[in-house]
Amino acid sequence: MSVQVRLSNGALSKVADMPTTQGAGARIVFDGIVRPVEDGAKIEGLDYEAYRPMAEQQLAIIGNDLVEKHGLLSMDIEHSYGFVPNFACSFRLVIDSKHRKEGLKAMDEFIDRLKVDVPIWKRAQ
Amino acid sequence: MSVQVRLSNGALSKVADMPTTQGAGARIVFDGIVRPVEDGAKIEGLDYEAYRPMAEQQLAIIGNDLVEKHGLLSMDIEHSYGFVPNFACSFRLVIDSKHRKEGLKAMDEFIDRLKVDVPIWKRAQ
Amino acid sequence: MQQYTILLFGPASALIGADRVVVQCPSACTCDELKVQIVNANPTLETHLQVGRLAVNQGFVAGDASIDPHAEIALITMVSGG
Amino acid sequence: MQQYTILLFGPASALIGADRVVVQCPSACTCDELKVQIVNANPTLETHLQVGRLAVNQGFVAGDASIDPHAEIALITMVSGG
Repeated sequence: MSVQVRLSNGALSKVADMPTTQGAGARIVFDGIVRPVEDGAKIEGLDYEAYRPMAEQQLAIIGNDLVEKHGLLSMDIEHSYGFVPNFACSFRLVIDSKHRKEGLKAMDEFIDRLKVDVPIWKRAQ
Repeated sequence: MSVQVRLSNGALSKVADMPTTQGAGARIVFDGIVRPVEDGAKIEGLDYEAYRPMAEQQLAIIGNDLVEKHGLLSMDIEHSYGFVPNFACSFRLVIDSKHRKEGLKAMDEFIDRLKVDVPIWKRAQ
Repeated sequence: MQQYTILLFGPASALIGADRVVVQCPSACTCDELKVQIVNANPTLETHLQVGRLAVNQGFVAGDASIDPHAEIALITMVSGG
Repeated sequence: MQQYTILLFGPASALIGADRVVVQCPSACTCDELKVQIVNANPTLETHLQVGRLAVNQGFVAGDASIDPHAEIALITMVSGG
């Protein structure tokens, strides 16, 4: 059971070839992608402002909660700060679990909580 | 809206860097991983037997159903046949959608239907 | 008499030691009737036929669908992909 | 008098044109009391404080928690990550 958290400057690079966690029957990767339209207006990308130390802590709290609640094997969490252009990835969550059901449920719950409790704000550019 | 289906001999290679579909705000990738224990016994891997033309058709039917039902942007479906060693990937599903909710729901439903309607059988080796 | 060839896969194929069985029907028959004939000719397949379905030309068919002897017919027992 | 410094981010920071506000309280106060003082000193932040929460030393705190003026205090308005 491990939870990794990283905040990274700018767009997230392609997912690394992390070996799956021992015992995993499922790996689920979620990529949040910047869309070129925000509130009906064309944009160049999104500028993310993070209260960094707290954002890292909150991401870790949510991750640890869900790993325990769902019996996950591992969670790797990465979020951008700064400018992320259209079509690039600003948030990635990698969950390894024994079976898919708990992994999918945890992924949904993680993103719900991210959008309430993690001090990161986006602004269209 | 596009659905791609492939059956591949042996373990699936790492996910290709497919560009995300225009309009996607979420990409979700599911990897099914071979676990080294089956029914309590240690194994070397799984041998998948597929009724190939029908398996491809069924995967496409399920994919098209779910793309329409959930308004997904695209689905890419790959399943192994033949031998897949422990820790390797035997099934991969890539879903691009506008938002995460419909993508996660479709992923769960896809795998439920895969395990009922797609003529592929595994045997421990 | 009509002759039907039914493709087998996975556990059913392993049980019979062959990748197909051939059965005779008095006349063109439905999916459900053909399943009965398969069990009559191969009693060891009974449990597989209870949970299994027949596919015709690579698609599942309803129990009361009549089956062309020249179609590609397959017994799809409980699958285990993923 | 106690002096509190509250970090601002995102829309709240843009609205005020600063990354922090400083407010005075008659004595050491609770989270809810501090929010009132922030609005009194910065009425334009009122809507942000209605939905926002205060974080102390990088964690959310209950409304009735008393707040150390030397802690790192931040106003976390509605977030929009992901």
